[in-house]
Amino acid sequence: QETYIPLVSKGFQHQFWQAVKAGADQASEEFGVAITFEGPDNETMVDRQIDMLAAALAKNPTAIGFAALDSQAAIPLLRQAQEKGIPVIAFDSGVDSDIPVTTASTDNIAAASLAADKMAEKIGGSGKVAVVAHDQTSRTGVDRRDGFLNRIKDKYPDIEVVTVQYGAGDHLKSTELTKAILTANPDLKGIFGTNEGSAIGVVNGVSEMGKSDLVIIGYDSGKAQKDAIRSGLMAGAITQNPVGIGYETVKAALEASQGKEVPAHIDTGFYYYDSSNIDDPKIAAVLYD
Amino acid sequence: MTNLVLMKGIEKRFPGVHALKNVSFELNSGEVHALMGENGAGKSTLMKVLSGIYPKDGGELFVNGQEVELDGPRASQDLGIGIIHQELSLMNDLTVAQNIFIGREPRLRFGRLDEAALNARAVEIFRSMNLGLDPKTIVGELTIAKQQMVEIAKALSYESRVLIMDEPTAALNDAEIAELFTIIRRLKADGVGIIYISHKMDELKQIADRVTVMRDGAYIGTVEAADTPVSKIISMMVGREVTNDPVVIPDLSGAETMLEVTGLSRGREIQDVSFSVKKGEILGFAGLMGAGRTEVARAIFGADPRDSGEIRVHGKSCSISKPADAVKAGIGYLSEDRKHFGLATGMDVRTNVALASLDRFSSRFGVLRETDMRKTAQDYIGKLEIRTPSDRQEVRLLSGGNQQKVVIAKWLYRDCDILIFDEPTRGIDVGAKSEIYKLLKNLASEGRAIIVISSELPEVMRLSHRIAVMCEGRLTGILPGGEETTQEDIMHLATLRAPSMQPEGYPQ
Amino acid sequence: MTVVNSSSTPSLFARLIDTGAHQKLLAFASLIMLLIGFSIASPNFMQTSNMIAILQATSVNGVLAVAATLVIITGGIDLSVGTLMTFCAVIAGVVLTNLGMPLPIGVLAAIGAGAFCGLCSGTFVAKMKIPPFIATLGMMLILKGLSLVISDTRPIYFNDTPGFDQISRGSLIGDIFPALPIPNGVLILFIVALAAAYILGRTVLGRYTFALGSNEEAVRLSGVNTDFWKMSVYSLAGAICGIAGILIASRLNSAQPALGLGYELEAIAAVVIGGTSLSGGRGTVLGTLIGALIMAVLTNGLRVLSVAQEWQTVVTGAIIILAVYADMVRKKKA
Amino acid sequence: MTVVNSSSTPSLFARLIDTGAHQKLLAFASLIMLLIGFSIASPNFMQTSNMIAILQATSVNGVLAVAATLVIITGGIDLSVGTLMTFCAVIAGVVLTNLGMPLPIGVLAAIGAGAFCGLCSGTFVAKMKIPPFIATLGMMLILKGLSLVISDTRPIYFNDTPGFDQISRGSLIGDIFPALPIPNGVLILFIVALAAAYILGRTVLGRYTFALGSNEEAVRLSGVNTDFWKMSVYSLAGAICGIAGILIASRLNSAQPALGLGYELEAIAAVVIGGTSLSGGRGTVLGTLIGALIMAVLTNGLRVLSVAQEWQTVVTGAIIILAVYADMVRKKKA
Ligand SMILES: Nc1ncnc2c1ncn2[C@@H]1O[C@H](COP(=O)(O)OP(=O)(O)OP(=O)(O)O)[C@@H](O)[C@H]1O
Ligand SMILES: Nc1ncnc2c1ncn2[C@@H]1O[C@H](COP(=O)(O)OP(=O)(O)OP(=O)(O)O)[C@@H](O)[C@H]1O
Ligand SMILES: [Mg+2]
Ligand SMILES: [Mg+2]
Repeated sequence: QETYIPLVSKGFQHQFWQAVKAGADQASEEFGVAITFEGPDNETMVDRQIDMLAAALAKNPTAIGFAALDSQAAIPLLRQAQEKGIPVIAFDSGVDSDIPVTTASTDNIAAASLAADKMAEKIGGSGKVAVVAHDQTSRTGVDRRDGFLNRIKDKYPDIEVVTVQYGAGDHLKSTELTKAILTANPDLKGIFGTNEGSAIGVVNGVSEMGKSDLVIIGYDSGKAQKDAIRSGLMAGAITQNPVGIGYETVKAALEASQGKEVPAHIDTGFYYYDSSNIDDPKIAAVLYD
Repeated sequence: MTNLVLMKGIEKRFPGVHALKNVSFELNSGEVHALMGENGAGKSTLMKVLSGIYPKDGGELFVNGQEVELDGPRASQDLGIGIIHQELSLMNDLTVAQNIFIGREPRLRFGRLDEAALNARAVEIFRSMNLGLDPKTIVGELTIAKQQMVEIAKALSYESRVLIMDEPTAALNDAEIAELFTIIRRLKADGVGIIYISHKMDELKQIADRVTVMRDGAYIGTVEAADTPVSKIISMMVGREVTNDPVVIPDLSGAETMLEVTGLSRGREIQDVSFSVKKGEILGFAGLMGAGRTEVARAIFGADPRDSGEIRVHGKSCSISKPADAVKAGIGYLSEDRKHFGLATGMDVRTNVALASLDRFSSRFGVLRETDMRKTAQDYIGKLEIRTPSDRQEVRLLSGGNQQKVVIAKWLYRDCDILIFDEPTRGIDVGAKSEIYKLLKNLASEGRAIIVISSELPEVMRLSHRIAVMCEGRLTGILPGGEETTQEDIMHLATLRAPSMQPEGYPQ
Repeated sequence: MTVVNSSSTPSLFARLIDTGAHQKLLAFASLIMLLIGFSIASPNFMQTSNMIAILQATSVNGVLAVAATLVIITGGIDLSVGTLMTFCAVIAGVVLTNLGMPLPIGVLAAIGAGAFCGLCSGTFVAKMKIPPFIATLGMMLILKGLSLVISDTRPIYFNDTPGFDQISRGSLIGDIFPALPIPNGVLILFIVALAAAYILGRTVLGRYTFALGSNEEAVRLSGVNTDFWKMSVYSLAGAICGIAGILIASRLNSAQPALGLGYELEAIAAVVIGGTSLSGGRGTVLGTLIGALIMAVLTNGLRVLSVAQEWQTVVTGAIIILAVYADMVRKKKA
Repeated sequence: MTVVNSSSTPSLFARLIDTGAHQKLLAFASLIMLLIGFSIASPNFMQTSNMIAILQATSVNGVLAVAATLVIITGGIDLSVGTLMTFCAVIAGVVLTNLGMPLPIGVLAAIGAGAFCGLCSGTFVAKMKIPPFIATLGMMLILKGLSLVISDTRPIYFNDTPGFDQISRGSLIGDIFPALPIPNGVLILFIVALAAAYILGRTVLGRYTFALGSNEEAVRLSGVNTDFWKMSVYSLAGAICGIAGILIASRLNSAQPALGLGYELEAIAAVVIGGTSLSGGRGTVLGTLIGALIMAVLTNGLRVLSVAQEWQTVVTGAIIILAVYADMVRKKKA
């Protein structure tokens, strides 16, 4: 029987998830396994993800990769997988359970803290900043927002985060809300966009308002974000290693199904990049278009 | 004895229309009081005030000698006032019985319905009306005539002390009207007061005790029905004399055959119908309710599909599969159901008049010439005496008869060679009726072929050069028009259920 | 009992569901065709566990679609079903987890909250004459926001309420017939559907639901308090959304405050695929159930076939159109 | 010219926009009240730059709402406007970036693709008699999937097409009157709205659009080829969505294939707030513009006031209901 590993992710259309998929595809070719990659339209659709997981289990796969939108919700199905002897690999974020054999993920809180440090550095340690986040309730949205906010609160008492607004990662919505933030806060010094759509929206909004002295810190990559960093519109961005996440997930899944030992946690890492190191081979390898 | 109903100095205004001006009306128990007037005179409006649908702007209203204020239909129902509306107001998706007892369903405990009792009570009412109708039929599937019967049954089911009938017979044939009159007489004997609105003058003598006439929203007078000549009532209504010329049958032996239908069939509704109409001829179609005349007209017009049959216009075979094809071939069809099939009621008079001929009002790029449209509409408003504040008035705000005139104007302007009029005078007042008759005759003498479908035998006889009679989907015969054909001849063919057919003459 | 007899007096079940006896349930054929098609295409599809997964996927959407059916038959539309479901789930979370009340109170609170919100929508529509589309769009947004406010934008977990997750996930049927582990959520869907069909077909409320959609003015002219009945229908629909809230909360063992957007279109699609007319006056609960099943089978089947996700969407759209088209053709023939 | 005279021949502009002369544009008052309210609440609100930001935020949604208006007046509904916009943007991306064609061809391709997809929806509705809700829901899903397929689930950038971003972001007006830097996107919205109002009020197509919504059967029985006209309306609406696709692509300087879901409800909301009836037969483009502006002012104002996101949603929902309610009350009085 063919080796088949479905990956049930948190999303599908966003560039980040497409990059994860690219990594998984790469591994599937390298190891000669069949994979599928699926995710709901947005990160609120917890029950839709559960249905996807159920359909994946119906196919009697060799192993499953799973990026839980909500860990608790999936536990009965994960238990079912365990009973059938199908190893589960968590990716992107962990599952509060001992069922997954390993987790391949980025520490979003630490990554967002780094973004806060960079922001503080660029604006000189004081002033007003804002956050354009992609989601108010999802794990990644909450972690990146709170990672940023908590670091500012703990370490930079002179920096005030005037507002956090949510644009669902929609480029246009994020653009409009950036403009509203700028209208309300003419003296704003910097904005942090928590994913690709948010970051691009911030760049668009700032340039449409004709501002040039604003510090923008982004997240993830993509062509537009890379261009913005090269042209100086964006000061810099955090990138995870989505291709690595995809690759490692498939690899670990395969090894687990073969009974091999896998590490309990695979940290795929994150990096801060700006115009100075964007072409650095180590950075360029984790960026995607 | 106190009046059952007494209305004094009633006023009602709509935007741009002073619909009721100081109108008075009284009704005694056990009497049938006819309310007459031209289209738009304000009859329906007065009755809507009485039944609590419109609040009155002024005047006093007494029921059983008590002054009352009606704050809704329920209040009027509670006072024992029932109404049959001019425009059908039924729930098409519900069954006949469910419609009749809406709001008063027999119930079991916990809000459960007693459907068996509901149907049984409907059957009881139908029996008293001598009507064979399955209470479980969905109302939307009935013909208008049957729907009208359902409305009547519903009004009867209230067992009201006052029963308002706003043109109950507009869609009925003679047999059904006779049945209705029997019911009315019975109610009368029970002491019910009935307000009866109709444009059919011959009904007055048969049923009415007194007649009140309105004109232009004002009260004109009340007379005894028995000793007032109809012509007097008509002149009270119209303010002038109305004449009706007898039918003159032209010699059409040399005229070209304009429309020829052979072997038209569809299921059980239309069975092998063949006939032809000549240039300049008016062919009348008579028959009982459900005889299939409307079906034939719709099939010719392409509104419904047909199983077989050939349609030749000017001798050439036409493949008509949709109404647009028929209009292109020069056939126009004025439907019997203006509200559903004739008018875009939410749009203004101007657009409705032009609806079948918008292409004539537009430039090459599809831009409309609004001024021309206005002129045309105003022209027809004048010609047909359509009562409307302006050509921009929404059609749904016109009185029923005036709506009908708008549909007629639409087809007159379209100027088709062959015109099929299905119940063209339904709900139209005497004055306008004779205008329409004149119009149809003129159209024929201008060289058009006219088909008139009518459930009123006098109308068919007054207009037709030849009379086609249908029964149960078959054409049972074609009679000559004029003096030599009697109502009895037509009724004989209309009830000829045996499958024998002899065109042009009497069956054996 | 002879054959003739059984056809002239249909079983209680058949009568309950077929509220408009004349409406043929043609969507059924599309469902069967889909099932056969997927079974042939994939051996994994027709497993008991997958059939149960499909039923379970139907349960929440099915209950929402039943609620939407009621409102649609009155000639209205309800865009708030999805976020109302979430709101009720959050209310249950607050009552059970934050306030620590016993399970039945939480369930009642959710259903009550649903009925109350439905009553609000109904009031907007009936009393304030706001078009249903706008009234329920407004409610959708209000409830979406309130769910976040009440839950403090965090999921509320039901770990302290033992048995809560069994409401949807447990299987009473499976306890009796171990071969048929149909989850309680599915059972609840069927009970809700039966109750709704009963109400529609057998009670005064149901009668007025159809009558309102058919010709509201005529009903009003018959002296019926149309406002009252309309508000009742919206409240009932709201209460049913409350049940859906309990179902989804139980299935996820948590109240997810951001969930629910987009569910309204899916529910309405199920209603329309099931043959209910958006202009009101006609419709059946059984049709809606079949519509919801068609959607669930389609989604699941394409996944089991491992169709690429972007093509799944395309095929779903095409099949929805085709299924309704097939209905139209069959209806014409019938 | 006497008063009577001037009322019977209103100015060309007034006549162009007010296709149903009797329909008063009452939503306007709500808009003014919102503007005044926000100005008082925040000194930053009434800046030129913010007003322009609001106009620009209206542009895409406004164009979509104009498209939706046409279809809604026929008595239909178009759920595909959002994903069709995206699809057209992707088509423009493929033609301009992947194939390297010149700018005008890309624009025409997008509009042509929109018209074609509209024609498909129109055919489903008119010829196949599929309810518009289902036909356009199916199209919405099909186009959503196709956008991902064609773009290979990646954004397509327009960096190689100089001037493309100026279509929406540049300001011809600003070049002439530097004090009034109104972006071209807003200009395009107004041109589209004027053209649509002209078509609705002055042409055969427009007259049939209203007539179809008023009583389709009566129009058909008047010998009008209703199918043809209905398909034309859907095509026109599709072409307008194509323009919206160009606008959004130009604004983001990229075609984002995953965007567009949810835009349909916002567009339809703008239409209904603007006084167009969802049951067809009546409506104005000016009303729709005002509806779209109300939505944009509301969103912007709440953000400028830094209202917490969850409360923004609640307030938006409440104000939408209130705005329409205020209309109802004023209409009754009038
Ligand atoms: N809701 C309304 N708004 C505006 N005008 C109205 C309204 N209802 C009736 N009218 C007008 O009031 C006048 C009286 O109408 P009504 O329906 O009472 O006439 P009618 O005597 O019943 O005529 P018909 O014999 O044609 O039915 C007409 O000019 C009509 O256009
Ligand atoms: N919409 C419909 N649904 C079902 N049956 C119909 C429908 N319309 C007409 N029929 C049936 O078709 C037959 C022919 O009706 P049609 O309306 O053609 O008769 P008609 O001679 O024009 O009579 P009327 O005076 O009622 O107009 C009747 O048996 C009628 O009940
Ligand atoms: Mg009248
Ligand atoms: Mg007839």
